Amino acid sequence: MTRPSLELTHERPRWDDHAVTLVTSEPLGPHQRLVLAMPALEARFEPGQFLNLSVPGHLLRRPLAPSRHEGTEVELIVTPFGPGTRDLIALPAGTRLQALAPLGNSFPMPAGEAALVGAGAGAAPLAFLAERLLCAGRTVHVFHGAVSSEDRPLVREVYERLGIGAHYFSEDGALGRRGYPTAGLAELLAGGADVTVYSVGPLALMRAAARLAIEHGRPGYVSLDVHMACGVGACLSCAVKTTAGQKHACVDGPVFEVREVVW
Amino acid sequence: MTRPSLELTHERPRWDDHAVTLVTSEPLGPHQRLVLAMPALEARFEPGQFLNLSVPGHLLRRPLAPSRHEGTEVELIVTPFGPGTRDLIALPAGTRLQALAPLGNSFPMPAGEAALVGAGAGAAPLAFLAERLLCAGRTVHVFHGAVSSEDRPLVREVYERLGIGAHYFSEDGALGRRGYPTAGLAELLAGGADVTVYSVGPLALMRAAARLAIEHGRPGYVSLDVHMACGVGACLSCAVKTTAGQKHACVDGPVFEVREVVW
Amino acid sequence: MNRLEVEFLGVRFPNPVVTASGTFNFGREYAHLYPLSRLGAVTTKGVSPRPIAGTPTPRITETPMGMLNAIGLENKGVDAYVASELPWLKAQGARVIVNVFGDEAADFAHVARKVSPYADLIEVNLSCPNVHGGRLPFAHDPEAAALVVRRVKDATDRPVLAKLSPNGPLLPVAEALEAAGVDGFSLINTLLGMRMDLERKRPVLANRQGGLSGPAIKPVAVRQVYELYRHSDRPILGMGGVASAEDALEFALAGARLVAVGTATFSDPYAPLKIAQELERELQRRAETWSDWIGAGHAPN
Amino acid sequence: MNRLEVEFLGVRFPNPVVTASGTFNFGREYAHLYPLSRLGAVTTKGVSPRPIAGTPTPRITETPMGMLNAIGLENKGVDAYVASELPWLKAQGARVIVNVFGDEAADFAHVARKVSPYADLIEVNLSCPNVHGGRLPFAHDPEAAALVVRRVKDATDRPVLAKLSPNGPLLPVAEALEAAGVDGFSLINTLLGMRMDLERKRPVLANRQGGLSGPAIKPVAVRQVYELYRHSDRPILGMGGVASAEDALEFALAGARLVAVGTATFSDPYAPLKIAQELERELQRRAETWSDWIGAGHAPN
Ligand SMILES: Cc1cc2nc3c(=O)[nH]c(=O)nc-3n(C[C@H](O)[C@H](O)[C@H](O)COP(=O)(O)OP(=O)(O)OC[C@H]3O[C@@H](n4cnc5c(N)ncnc54)[C@H](O)[C@@H]3O)c2cc1C
Ligand SMILES: Cc1cc2nc3c(=O)[nH]c(=O)nc-3n(C[C@H](O)[C@H](O)[C@H](O)COP(=O)(O)OP(=O)(O)OC[C@H]3O[C@@H](n4cnc5c(N)ncnc54)[C@H](O)[C@@H]3O)c2cc1C
Ligand SMILES: Cc1cc2nc3c(=O)[nH]c(=O)nc-3n(C[C@H](O)[C@H](O)[C@H](O)COP(=O)(O)O)c2cc1C
Ligand SMILES: Cc1cc2nc3c(=O)[nH]c(=O)nc-3n(C[C@H](O)[C@H](O)[C@H](O)COP(=O)(O)O)c2cc1C
Ligand code: FES
Ligand code: FES
Repeated sequence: MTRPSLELTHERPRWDDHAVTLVTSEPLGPHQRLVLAMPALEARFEPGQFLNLSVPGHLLRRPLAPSRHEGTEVELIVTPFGPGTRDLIALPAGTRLQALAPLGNSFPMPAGEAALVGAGAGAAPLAFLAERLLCAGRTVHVFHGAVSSEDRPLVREVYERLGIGAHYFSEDGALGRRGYPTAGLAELLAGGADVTVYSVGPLALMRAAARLAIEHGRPGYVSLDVHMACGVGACLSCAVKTTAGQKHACVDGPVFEVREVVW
Repeated sequence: MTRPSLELTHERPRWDDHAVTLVTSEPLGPHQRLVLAMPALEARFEPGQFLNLSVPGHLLRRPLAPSRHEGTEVELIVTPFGPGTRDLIALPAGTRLQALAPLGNSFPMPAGEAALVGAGAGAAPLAFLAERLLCAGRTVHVFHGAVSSEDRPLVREVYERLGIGAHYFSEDGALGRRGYPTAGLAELLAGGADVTVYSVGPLALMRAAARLAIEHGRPGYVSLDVHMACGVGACLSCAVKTTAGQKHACVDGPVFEVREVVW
Repeated sequence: MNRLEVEFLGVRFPNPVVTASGTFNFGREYAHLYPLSRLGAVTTKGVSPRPIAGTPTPRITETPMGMLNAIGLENKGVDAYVASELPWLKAQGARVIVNVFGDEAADFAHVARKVSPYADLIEVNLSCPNVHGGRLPFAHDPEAAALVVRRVKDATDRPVLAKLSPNGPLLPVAEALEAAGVDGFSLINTLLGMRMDLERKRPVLANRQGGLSGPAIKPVAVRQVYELYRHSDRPILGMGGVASAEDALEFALAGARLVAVGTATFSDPYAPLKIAQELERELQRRAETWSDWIGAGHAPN
Repeated sequence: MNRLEVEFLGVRFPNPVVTASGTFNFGREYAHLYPLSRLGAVTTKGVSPRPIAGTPTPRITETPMGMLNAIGLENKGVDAYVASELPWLKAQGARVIVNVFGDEAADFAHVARKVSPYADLIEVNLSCPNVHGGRLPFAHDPEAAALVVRRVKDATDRPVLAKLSPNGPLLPVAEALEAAGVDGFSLINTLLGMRMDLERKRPVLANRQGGLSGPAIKPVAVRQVYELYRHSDRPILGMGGVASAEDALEFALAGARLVAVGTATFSDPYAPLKIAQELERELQRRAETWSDWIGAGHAPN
């Protein structure tokens, strides 16, 4: 029933270091939408996979999960957090960067419907998954949470372009309903639907979504956000305690089944 | 007779940190010609003075002596040497930088004629001086040295645009006469002309030019190339042993009378 | 409400950002850019009993996000500074931390006594070699360092900071200095380092090795401040790579009550002032004060 | 003519550029990019007698031109590596340096004995804490470090390198290890450092402090290699911030016979190979060989 994420490891195309060009960089409220041209990347990103992107002036690359892969263009949604992401979103279009890609495993397809629970830039891999699911004719429920109305440009860009009627939640009620997106998930699960839960966002959100999936006996997947250096399994930075022993988010994840994670 | 460089200290306008824009960057053989727009700089550079220029990604600024100051534009000739100058000459036009300016003292005017003895980017402040001297109606003799023909684009740009018939010397005879530019200086001085000697280039060249000036009882000035951090007298990096005690090249120099330097 | 005001060993500082010794001379070079009284304080270049010419050039070179210096403690000697620079600096309304050193304990005391009328605090540079202790730096020898501090304490009524070296043992020296009556600590001084010149095939610096400073050493500095704060209740002046208000806050969390800006002043002569201004804005945004941050990174959560 | 070939303790290396322990695992992750046999050697992740889970996350964070890590020596234990990774790595045609460690001297010897069939050199990581010596790192205690080396020498016929720590005394430890029969040295390991998280108001790393590596520490590393070369005739594997052929040549001038590339591999997985290729071009241009450079920065000119 619950597909261990490790299985996916063996089907993946091998990563390489790709020269990429930043072709678009535009604000989406507090986030930034970046488009990278990756003409040399033969493989296709799967939703949940990530790349490890160089940032000029920084020693380490930054792991980022695409929100779309169309032709040779890969779209990213970046939330400025520390010095690296701040510098990244300030780069002018035309900048040449390097990206290790494609990295990590991806979200497995659901047996039935899908419930996507996200917040902030967690919407990026979820929107990519939603697009894939819609193409496959699946029913997709989206629950997105924010503090206030700051994510309006983000959700418009990533969800509304897909024609998904997403459900919005915010702490102060300025975007959608007041409250957390897990409230929407709880209602859906209470209805007894055959859904697989997917959650990407702050740890507290993913933990709450995982708890609901487990309570209702539904499969669930989260993408764990662990500090990474190499991104490819060599440095052991990204340890994750799982019920099957210690794993590493960059190669065994970032996607884990919610029952596998030692929360 | 020999004017101690220190005297100049008190006439100088105070330096500040100026926002500058790199408006042109073009190769001149192994060197690079940079033009900076410095609209906020009220003071005029004097020949021999320098600025301390930021280079993105580098902690310390780099001292550079302009070859020209026309309107709001300041011209530099930069020879790539280490990581900082290599990165500097690779910057695209349009880059915004910061420059401490104007810094240091300048070449005093000669009583009679002037003999300029240079090599490499040492031609920059010398050409600036030559321009000033020509305007003042003085006679200027230029002796420029190179290894081979690599400085042809440089001398064309800095000296020939002034209409100066410079004398070129190269170690292999590919540019001008075979030999060192001090050979030309020696001949001029042997003729007994009332010249002041100015030399900027490698230490060995400046020392040889200084020795000739002293031998012939002529005034002489060199611009000493000392590793600098602050550029303004605060860090004491740029110590110079002089007959008048220890001085600091960034504030007491970079121009020193040849008799003042403990060679 | 002044969010930046901080008291340090009985002295009130309008803000916690001071200049680092040796990177600001006696302030005269920068005084036309901004009033020196707007800085937390000016720490002077190191002052010794007699003039010192320093090492041959090159004395500095750049490294990745750092620089090496081997100035060799060049200074004009205490009498010259007492005659002109220190009275001038005090007259600017600046708080003044005078950095003192010598070849032996009596030298430190001699300088401290002479500069006291102009000093709000005395900073004792223990990283210089102990000439009578086999040229080991004082800071690497707890007993020699303690003797220096005792002599200086006897010679001045000003609070005395011991400036520690990151190249030797930290806690044993700090402990010995506490026993000797030191009032506070200042750290870190530079890390020993070297850069090679590939063309001349020898070290770039004439002195071969030099002291590494700048952002490169910040993690080492933050850790040493954190470590010292855990073991000592004396106030700390932290430094090493501070180049922004965020850096200053890192040092505060680790336990620094004041922070010094050194190498960053070479990148931007306005740096000490800008960092204080940025700090003000940042603390305003967070509705907090500088004092709230001092040592707050040690909470057990 | 192979300008890069170098002999080190009886082993021939096609080029002097090896990977640094803990930054390349056992090579499998990078083997599809280039044949591992084209590197000077692969140094493995540290191997201990039993599996170690390591520290909680976050385990790494970036600093100015450096990074901090606190992996906590996670590894699967010697038996797992002898069963699969080491035979695989040897089968790639790579030269192999196995990094070993433990809680006490007998542990080091146990691991060294088991990995010897696959090791061209054994690198003894003395920066880990000596559990029976009060958790002080072995490298800070000359006697404890010497005991480790003696036991390892007895357990293996492979040449033994001692990996030194930059956080404790250098020369006293090196001297004790020479007396214990060490064949060569490898240095530097990481510098202790810390970064603060301004939002959570605590250290970024779960372990609070970590080890600083990358270009930021290069000047410290070059100096330590230079210092050790002056005092020891054993060959040196130098490391700390190597990210280019120029960096490698700096280490050679200081006295390194081999150089390791660590953190730079995270910036660019091709870095160890590219640095070897750049070195070849650079030495060609200068009509020199790598061996000409080893220790050449010590000439008295
Ligand atoms: C698989 C994966 C996918 C991600 N996708 C996205 C995305 O699509 N959009 C987005 O905005 N963010 C994403 N993140 C988070 C993003 O990588 C971090 O915000 C970013 O690395 C922080 O770097 P910084 O320089 O701003 O912060 P700093 O704290 O200065 O970073 C310092 C170091 O810590 C690491 N680090 C710090 N925070 C994180 C973090 N939260 N996760 C991983 N490493 C961290 C950095 O990689 C860097 O090496 C993803 C993380 C992972 C693991
Ligand atoms: C007053 C003055 C005027 C100058 N004018 C020019 C000019 O017009 N054109 C030109 O090409 N060069 C000029 N130079 C030399 C130029 O500053 C150096 O070549 C440059 O600083 C080297 O930096 P780098 O990063 O390439 O080398 P690196 O060795 O990496 O520099 C590292 C550090 O050492 C300092 N440094 C290294 N070499 C020198 C040097 N020769 N002089 C001063 N500091 C040095 C740098 O400033 C930097 O702080 C001048 C130097 C001085 C002192
Ligand atoms: C050029 C230079 C000169 C210095 N001179 C002294 C000095 O005279 N006395 C002293 O105690 N520290 C001296 N230092 C050390 C600094 O005060 C400071 O401890 C160190 O540079 C770390 O701070 P930073 O990284 O902000 O520069 C000097 C540092 C530099 C860069
Ligand atoms: C993530 C990481 C893990 C490391 N693990 C080990 C280890 O297991 N054993 C060891 O001796 N050194 C270890 N080191 C230290 C490196 O081998 C090397 O000594 C140090 O990083 C300096 O080199 P660099 O600046 O090129 O990275 C590790 C370094 C890093 C960055
Ligand atoms: S990031 Fe290096 S092992 Fe996962
Ligand atoms: S460069 Fe700082 S004093 Fe001259």
